[in-house]
Amino acid sequence: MGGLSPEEWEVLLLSLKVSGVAIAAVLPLAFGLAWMLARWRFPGKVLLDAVVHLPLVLPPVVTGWLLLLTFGTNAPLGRFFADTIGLTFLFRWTGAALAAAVMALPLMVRAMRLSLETVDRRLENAARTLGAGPWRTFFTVTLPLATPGIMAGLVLGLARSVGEFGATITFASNIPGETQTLPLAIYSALQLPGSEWQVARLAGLSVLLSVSALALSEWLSRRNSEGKDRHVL
Amino acid sequence: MGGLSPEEWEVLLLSLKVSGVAIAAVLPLAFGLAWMLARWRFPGKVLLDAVVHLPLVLPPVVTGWLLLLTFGTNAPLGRFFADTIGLTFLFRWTGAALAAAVMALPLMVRAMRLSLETVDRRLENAARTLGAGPWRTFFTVTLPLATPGIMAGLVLGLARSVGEFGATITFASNIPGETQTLPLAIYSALQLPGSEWQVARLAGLSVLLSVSALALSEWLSRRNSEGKDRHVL
Amino acid sequence: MSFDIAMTLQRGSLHMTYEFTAGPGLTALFGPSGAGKTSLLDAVAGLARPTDGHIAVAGTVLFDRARKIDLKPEKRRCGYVFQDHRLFPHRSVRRNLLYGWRLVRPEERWLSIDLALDLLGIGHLLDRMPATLSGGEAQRVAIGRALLSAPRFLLMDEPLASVDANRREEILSLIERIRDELKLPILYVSHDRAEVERLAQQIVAVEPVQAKAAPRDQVAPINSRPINMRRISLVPAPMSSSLASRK
Amino acid sequence: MSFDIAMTLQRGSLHMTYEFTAGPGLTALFGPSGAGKTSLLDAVAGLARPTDGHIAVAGTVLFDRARKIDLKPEKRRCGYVFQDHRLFPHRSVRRNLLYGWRLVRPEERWLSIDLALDLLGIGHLLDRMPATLSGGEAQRVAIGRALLSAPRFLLMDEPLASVDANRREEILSLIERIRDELKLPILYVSHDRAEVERLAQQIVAVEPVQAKAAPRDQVAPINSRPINMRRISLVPAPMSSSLASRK
Amino acid sequence: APRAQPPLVLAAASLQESMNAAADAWSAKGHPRPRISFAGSSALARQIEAGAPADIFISADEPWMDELEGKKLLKPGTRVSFLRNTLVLIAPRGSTMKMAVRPGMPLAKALGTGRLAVADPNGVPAGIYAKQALTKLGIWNSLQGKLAPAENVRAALALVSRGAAPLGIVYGTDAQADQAVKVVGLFPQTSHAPISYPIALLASSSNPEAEGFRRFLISSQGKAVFRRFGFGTK
Ligand SMILES: Nc1ncnc2c1ncn2[C@@H]1O[C@H](COP(=O)(O)OP(=O)(O)OP(=O)(O)O)[C@@H](O)[C@H]1O
Ligand SMILES: Nc1ncnc2c1ncn2[C@@H]1O[C@H](COP(=O)(O)OP(=O)(O)OP(=O)(O)O)[C@@H](O)[C@H]1O
Ligand SMILES: [Mg+2]
Ligand SMILES: [Mg+2]
Repeated sequence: MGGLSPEEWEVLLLSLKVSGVAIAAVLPLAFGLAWMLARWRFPGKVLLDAVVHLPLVLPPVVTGWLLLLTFGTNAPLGRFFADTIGLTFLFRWTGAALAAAVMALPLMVRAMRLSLETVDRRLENAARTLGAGPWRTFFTVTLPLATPGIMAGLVLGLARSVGEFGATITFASNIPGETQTLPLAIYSALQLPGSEWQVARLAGLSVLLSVSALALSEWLSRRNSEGKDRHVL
Repeated sequence: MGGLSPEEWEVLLLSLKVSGVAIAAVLPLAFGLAWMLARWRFPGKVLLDAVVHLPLVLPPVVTGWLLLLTFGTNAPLGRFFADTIGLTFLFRWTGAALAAAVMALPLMVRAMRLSLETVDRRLENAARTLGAGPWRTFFTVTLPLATPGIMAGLVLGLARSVGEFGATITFASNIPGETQTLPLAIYSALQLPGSEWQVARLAGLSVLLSVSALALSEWLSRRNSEGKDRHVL
Repeated sequence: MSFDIAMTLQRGSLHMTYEFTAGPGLTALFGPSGAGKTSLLDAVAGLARPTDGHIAVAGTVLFDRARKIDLKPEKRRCGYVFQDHRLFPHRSVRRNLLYGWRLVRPEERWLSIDLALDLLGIGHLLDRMPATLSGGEAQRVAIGRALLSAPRFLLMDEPLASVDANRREEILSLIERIRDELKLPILYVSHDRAEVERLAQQIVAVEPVQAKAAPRDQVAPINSRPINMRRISLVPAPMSSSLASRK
Repeated sequence: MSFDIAMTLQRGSLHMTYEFTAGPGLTALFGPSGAGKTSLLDAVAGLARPTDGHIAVAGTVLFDRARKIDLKPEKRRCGYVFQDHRLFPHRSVRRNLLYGWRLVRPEERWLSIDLALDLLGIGHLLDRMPATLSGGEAQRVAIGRALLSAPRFLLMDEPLASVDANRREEILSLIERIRDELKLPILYVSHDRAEVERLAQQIVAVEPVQAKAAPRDQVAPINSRPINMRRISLVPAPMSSSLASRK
Repeated sequence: APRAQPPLVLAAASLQESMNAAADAWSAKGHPRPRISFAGSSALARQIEAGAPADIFISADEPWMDELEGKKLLKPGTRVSFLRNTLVLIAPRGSTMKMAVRPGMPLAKALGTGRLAVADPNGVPAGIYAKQALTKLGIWNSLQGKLAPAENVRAALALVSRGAAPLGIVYGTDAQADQAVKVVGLFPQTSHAPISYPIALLASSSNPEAEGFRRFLISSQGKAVFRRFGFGTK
């Protein structure tokens, strides 16, 4: 297979950056939504649930279009972000990250919600009687017990964002070095006859990326959280 | 909005058929894989896990292309299915269903696995001591306890299959009445300038379809399974 | 012999050896916490596999390493009342109780549902889900579920731990009737000496393996009060038995 | 007054009314299964919200509907030994024990870790995960976890249910020392009359609400053996107390 | 007699309106209306390679047709390049942009901070032509970092018509189809390889209607339909 060409390196690193930033940025939102859907009761819950699922249901190109209409240069949210924190999305890697994040969101929310729903509330109650406030209870009991779901959500979200194509090319365009992630590079290559070898190389990179993420997540979830209090007892 | 045109009806019903068949067909496979990943220990487990995730990681176009290479008329598996049970995929709605199934698989497996991992083995043991064999235990204890994950897997898989575009158009093509599902119809409409209204209608249909599925799943998971033994006690 | 057990079990890094035979009637397992009582019951029920040895109950070999016998739990026909209840959380009390009951042939059943509900005082709980039961209620449902599966022998792990005095009396006499009228072999774990004194034909003292010790055969079997050794049959008493009479 | 409780609780369709005051020392709750003992402890701990009434412990009002007082569980400083243990399954025994211990100021602690481990006999279990503990081991760890959080009063729901006789003796005398030396108010649920006789300054009989009855105020409070009513303080005994001496 | 089965036509997505009109015209003559699958030329070509049971392929460029011909997947003698197109520079309708298409034109400057919408120049035919033209005009290098490559030419068109890009390069037929854009300039035919659409019958085709439809498309009657949509014909 040989080493990677500079262009391939560029694409790989960009993909890493885009997916990494996308997942990191959307994680709190996804968890918040999962929490609301798992723990709260409010009118319109099914509606929120449906909205969260939208990016999964709509063809990615439509999602890309909707992003263009919401986060474009002249669009309300696009203008808002540009004016307040100077963040623009159109044709920038941030846009690719935004698209990846939106597409990963429903997967992350579902997995996390599933785990949160199985956390035993009685254990949270026990923590409260031991003097832990709601936040401490959350971080020491709820969160660790929901770890499998959070991990699954991360893995699903990361995999989805690494593979994201339709919304990205529609919203962020296919700009080498800026928004050309692995799937977009693969798409370009696929357009030309006789490009099978190049496609295979790039696809191999995608797979490698995800297998690493997968292995990492398995390792993380196996690593036990012990040894922290050993100096006391 | 008015009633649906005959073409829209055709697209909607085809989408329903394709997604329905895809999910129904892939469900046992997904569950089997989830079971293996949740319950068994074997060498190469991470590998299997990675393979299951592939359709998520690879851009859909590549998945579609790989499907062409595996299930095409001249490809080994394609030939096998054609010869043994007369099932062909290329350019047929079965191909669209296959693409949708493949894309939905990783989501279904993950959600189901997550639930299976939290099923309390001690309850299964209790069922065994009460005289239930492994299969009965599975259907009366394991499966009901894993229902939330199975439901989540179904919803995710269905939503994904309703929205599936890239692999379908690459593998099954965009044939009205045969493989033109909602996303492909949306794609075709998007190619026409000034078709916003049509795109919006079709996208609305997608959303409607999924919200119905979502509401149905919520309803199903709430419906309690009581009343079955009431005549005895 | 009701119970003929000689085996080694592994739990974590612990190796526990058991060796005792017990005559008919109720055999109480008595011993400190962590000695391995629950582990023993698990092995007899088929939920834990011994690394060596054999287990026979009333002449039926359930496990024998040398002869490669290892009956599946569902074939052993034990009625196991777990220390931690283990009610099926997704089934109502009714459907918990009927779980094992439905799996035996009607002619093998030896306890009528009415009688069980009555003696255990759980008739008013039938439509409740286990999560809403109090501790003692859950325990009584667990006892009922095990008995209604028409077992051929009983494994009871502190079945009366959180049952109140009045109800305890009723359940104790139910157990006595099962022991005497049906002549089912019973392994009974309890920390309550009075209870043990009252019920047990023999007491087996289970002594703990020294914590942190290297694997060592240590459980000294003590069969106190060995009583009449006549063979008893596992065949249940006919349904005309008073226990089933209220069916 | 150690406990001053008058309230109504709802569980499912059941409305349970409680009303009693108890002087210093240990107050035993005695009553049949399902009478509402655990529900009462939950309300005192702040885990169940009464629909009406008030709860005061040692002069501190924890709940008062009329005055809109409802202290959060973590502010109530109770040491609750649950009927179902509720150990944190993702934390080792060590980290279960230290959970509450870390959350109190050192000068408020009144039980040294060494002594707890010793009296409860759980020193060898520190590195184990709760899932691998036997029933009695888990129960003792749960007791240790509650005591080490330096509570100002104790809620104990059948804490000795599956503890063996020897260990029971040690734990009983530990509870007596907490009661007498630290003068902590204690609500203690048990079905064991001997235990109650030995420990309790007063016994409250909790009577069950008639099942299926319409909501009705029914729990007849019986404060038997009311003893000296002098006010006691919740301020813990100084660390020089013998319980902490081995720190 | 049983009604004849309609042929299955695989056509480049950019032919959607015109091919549908042509199919309508054909069916108006009493033939069953052909079924048409619109997708990117590359996707369709790969489907043909995998043995897809279709009858006619119309590609948006020659290389994919060459590829299929090389693999003997076309019926010999049926390949005809029958349509032509032009390449134009477009801007949103309301734009005041004026620019003559000539060598060294200040396109980069005109874009300002905006980007030039094109189809992906690394693979999509319209993008490849655009790259050839811009290179020929000597301004390709100056546009590095100023392109917005889209999935296909219609997506590039949409970027301009929605105002996401101030300028774009699309086919003349695309510009004509979209009321929301206007043509700023026309790229000379000499600045890029000829834009032609080849049609061919597939080797595996057994539908008797197929050849008739192909002949109709390349007949003067068929070409007239395409001219209505702005295509050149040969
Ligand atoms: N969600 C619920 N729906 C209906 N009844 C409930 C619900 N939760 C609790 N109960 C009932 O409330 C009553 C009080 O329960 P509680 O756990 O307080 O009893 P207890 O006195 O602790 O009994 P035990 O000694 O068995 O532990 C019980 O009869 C119980 O069945
Ligand atoms: N996975 C494990 N790793 C290490 N030790 C274990 C494991 N599982 C069980 N043990 C130990 O095996 C011993 C026997 O446990 P068992 O549950 O049989 O005790 P028991 O006699 O039933 O005690 P109790 O009366 O407290 O219920 C205990 O000391 C327990 O800690
Ligand atoms: Mg035990
Ligand atoms: Mg209770």
